[in-house]
Amino acid sequence: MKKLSLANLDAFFAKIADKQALYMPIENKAGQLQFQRWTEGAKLSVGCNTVRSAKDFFFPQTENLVDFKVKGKEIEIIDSRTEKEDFVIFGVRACDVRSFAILDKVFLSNPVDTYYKSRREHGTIISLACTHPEETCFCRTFGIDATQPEGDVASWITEDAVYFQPQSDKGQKLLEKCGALLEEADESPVLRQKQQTKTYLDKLPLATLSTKHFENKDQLEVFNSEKWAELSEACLGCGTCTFVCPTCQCYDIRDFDTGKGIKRFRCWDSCMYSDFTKMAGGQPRLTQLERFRQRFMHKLVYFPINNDGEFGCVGCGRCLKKCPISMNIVKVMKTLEGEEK
Amino acid sequence: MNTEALIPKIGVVTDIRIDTPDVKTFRIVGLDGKKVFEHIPGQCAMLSMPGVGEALFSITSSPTNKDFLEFSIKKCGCVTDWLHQMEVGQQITIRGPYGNGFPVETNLKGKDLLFIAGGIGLAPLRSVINYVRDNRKNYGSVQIIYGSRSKDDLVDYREIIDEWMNDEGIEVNLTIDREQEGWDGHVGFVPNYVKELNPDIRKTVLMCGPPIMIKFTLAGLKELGFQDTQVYTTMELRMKCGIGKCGRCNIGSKYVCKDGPVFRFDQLGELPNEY
Amino acid sequence: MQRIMAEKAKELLQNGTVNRVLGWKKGEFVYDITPAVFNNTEEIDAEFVYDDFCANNLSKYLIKESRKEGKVLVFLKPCDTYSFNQLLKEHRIWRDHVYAVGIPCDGKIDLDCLKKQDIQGIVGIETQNDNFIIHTLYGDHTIAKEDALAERCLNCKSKKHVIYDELIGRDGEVLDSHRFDMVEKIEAMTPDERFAFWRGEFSRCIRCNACRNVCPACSCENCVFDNPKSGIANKAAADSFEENMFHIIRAFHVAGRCTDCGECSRVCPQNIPLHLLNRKFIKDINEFYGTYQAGEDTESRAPLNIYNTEDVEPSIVYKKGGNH
Amino acid sequence: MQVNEIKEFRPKIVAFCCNWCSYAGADLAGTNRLNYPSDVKIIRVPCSCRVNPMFILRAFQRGADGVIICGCHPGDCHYTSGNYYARRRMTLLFSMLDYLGIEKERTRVEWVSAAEGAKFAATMNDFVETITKLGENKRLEDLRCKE
Repeated sequence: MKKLSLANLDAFFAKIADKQALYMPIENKAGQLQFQRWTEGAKLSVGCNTVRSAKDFFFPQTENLVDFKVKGKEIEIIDSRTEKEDFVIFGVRACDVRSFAILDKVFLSNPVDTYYKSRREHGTIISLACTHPEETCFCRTFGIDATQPEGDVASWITEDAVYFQPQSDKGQKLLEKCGALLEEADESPVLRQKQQTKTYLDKLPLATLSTKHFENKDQLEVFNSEKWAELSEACLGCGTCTFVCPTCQCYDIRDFDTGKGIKRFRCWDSCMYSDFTKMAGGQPRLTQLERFRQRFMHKLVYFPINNDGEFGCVGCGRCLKKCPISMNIVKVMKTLEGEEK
Repeated sequence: MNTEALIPKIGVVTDIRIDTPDVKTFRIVGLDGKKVFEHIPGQCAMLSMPGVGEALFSITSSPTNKDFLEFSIKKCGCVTDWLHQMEVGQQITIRGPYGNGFPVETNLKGKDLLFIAGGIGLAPLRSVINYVRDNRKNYGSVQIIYGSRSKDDLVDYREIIDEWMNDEGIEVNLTIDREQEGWDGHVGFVPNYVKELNPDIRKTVLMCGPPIMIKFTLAGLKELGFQDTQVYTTMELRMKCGIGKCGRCNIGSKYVCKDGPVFRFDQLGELPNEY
Repeated sequence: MQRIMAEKAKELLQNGTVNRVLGWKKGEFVYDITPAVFNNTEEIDAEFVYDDFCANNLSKYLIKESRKEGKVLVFLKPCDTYSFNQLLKEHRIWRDHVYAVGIPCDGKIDLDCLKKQDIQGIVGIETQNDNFIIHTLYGDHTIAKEDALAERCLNCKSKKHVIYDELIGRDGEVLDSHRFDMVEKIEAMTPDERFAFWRGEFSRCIRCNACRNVCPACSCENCVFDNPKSGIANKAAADSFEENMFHIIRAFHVAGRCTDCGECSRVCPQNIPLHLLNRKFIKDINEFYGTYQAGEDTESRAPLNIYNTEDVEPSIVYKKGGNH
Repeated sequence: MQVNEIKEFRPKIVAFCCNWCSYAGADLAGTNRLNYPSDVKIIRVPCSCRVNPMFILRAFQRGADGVIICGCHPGDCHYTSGNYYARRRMTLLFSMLDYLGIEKERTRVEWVSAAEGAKFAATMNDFVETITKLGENKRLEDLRCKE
């Protein structure tokens, strides 16, 4: 384990930012945390957690796929991608790091999404252990340890120092570059912090939330539950939950005519939107009930069926905080579970 | 599989055949004049005109055709409207093939086959029918029951009359919804016609058509004694990526673009009825 | 108040005046209240809630609810009654199917106000005179009520219920609010400052459509931004222009109809002060065409649906005071 | 790309002209051989109130540096009242654009009758001059259309 004195934190950031883009949670003018590019003088915020998840780094909200030039009957295809620069994300919490593993299962499964893959390869993740979880946190439900995050390098911020634990070759190399600022350290302060955080995690209101009800579940049984109508009745059909969610990955592909050519881009889409499955010939999900059900069925049932039982949620609590009507995955889980009793 | 799944190739339209008032069949080759890719009967491809949109279509030509791909497309939305107004020589973009296709080399081999199609539903089946015709010894008897609104709406009518009907060991039963001058064949809806014909229940069924036809035909087949495990169909839902990532074409845990579009009815029975 | 309201709801359900009750349902924590329809007295006893967190404007749900069979009881705060009236004026609600009960409101808590004061891990809230005692995982905080209230409540325009079938408590008055102060402050900036200000705000937009979908004035069956034939349909802002355009067009589409209920700013996950756009239109309409409050009545015509031959010319924009 | 010469800035102006008055006014300007810059691209609309705020924004998106709407004089509308509604809408829209920090000089409404060919030419000359001074539209541009 390596130690960096807090006094040297800015020097450490400067060292990294010298060669590659460095992003971290920084408070924006609305008083919210947002991953922003670090520049001299920017201040890391250690609050919990950013409004938008860290998925943007690998799966941005909009991204250009390919350009076309149309001339008469002829079409020219232009792959407009340019080499991406390497970047480092500091301060990713345990839940968000796990979300990358979930996104990997979608985008890196055959056929590989090369846009995503290239970003994954260029990015190095320095995760940060939580010390003051929010009431909305329930990462433990999905087997995530907020005090021991995954990622290329795990870090812990104590009162006077930052501790680093490399967890991959990429992470090892990154720390080596900053070797001069780091010193070997004993891990007891980290252990003490972990102990302290664990006592908070135990006290969280959602500490006992369990996925048991959904394990190896028959999809028709959950799908046909009568509770969906009640759960979805107030849903506004906005995309807030899907857009702040670190694991929601549905996208749309659209064309934009610039007047000089066509840009085909992809952008985040939401299964909560009424036009998500709308076709010229009809619409299989006619009301908000079906759309609402789709989102939670996907996270709690379909995704586990296709991915060895891994759930499509990491318990970051963003949808709990941001839903305009405060309907969320926790309420869905509890209601569906309550039905069985 | 193409490593750049979302970047299409260019296809050139070399022939446009008017099948019915609202269906045209487009023949597409690559820029080099060769077939753009090989496929399995029942698979689909994404066709697009940049700036207009992209949509998934079944490949109607058989893989045994080594020269080109064909798509029979019914005019019903903005992409298909555009495709219908284009002329020979037009370039479009194409990517694929997507989906699982019919199990022509496994489950269907050696079986007696019954094809049931309604309207444009013949498009995905035509690929299988011609594949079977070209590999005739691998399959048992072939019966085709095909219905449409009117005589003019029968897709590939010429091919049916001139080729399929002349093949030995292929029984073709055509029907149209309403009486029409110049039509001396059967009149009536497909589900009823299937019951009338009372096919051998040992046959394996490949069915495609409008949802309402599928619903009643399936019920009819069951009455006759067919099992869910004997009946295959091919599905369609809205798609954007074609590779199981954009997240919209799922029926329960299965993606139509990746795990489908061909499903057996016993598989569909385990999935939510959301299609 | 919660008890009185629950009793009222149960009474009206039992005597058959209404078939359903549209209210608020308690959640997992103290603050995560969900709008809900209650079908019987048991459901009301179990889950009905009315407290400082019941911020949702229920009038928009009436578009859907009033089209169902039977009568629905709805609880409306003063500001919600304006939206209700406006929707009635636009024939979006079937009045016969609604029984509106006006309820008093002392302002609602904005959770972000608490979070901004570094209060996290909230597990409980108590009211004590003019203060809230907030229990958190990491200790208790005492905070003055006005420091916890939402901006729209601090600048409340009216405590008066403009429409109701029945009122619980006493009706209030239209207030002399300072709601245009911030608009004036922005007007007084230089164009460069204004541009920088709004770019800073809009650039955070994630196009989640929460503002649109919660807005009682945005009640189109098919929004122009969802209609592929409109030419401006988009799901995500691919360029800063599209961020600007969405908000300009949305504000314009509700201009003259927006009652300033403030739901848009409440639900914005990125805390973009969207009400400042709507208030600009309201302020301009007041200045150019005479004071108008949308939703105040059901008879008057919306300012963009009428004209006066003596109206000001668009060139007033260049002549107007403020910074250039 | 190498740029050898610095090109003089020529603004792109979109003028929405009502079919009955201003378009005829533009015609008259033409037949009277009155000059106005070719930077002005006229889009004929049935009435000034056909101009949706979206049209104006889209014009800027697609590279316009200034947008001007010309209609019949108030009271002279072919459809009796279209321009009165347009007047309210545009006043509010322009005020909003100004509020967002977009240069207010980039948008304008002028009433030009079918007989006012000279006014049309003068208005366009003046507007083009104003926009030329103002320079390129940066605040309401769509970078994708500029490549």
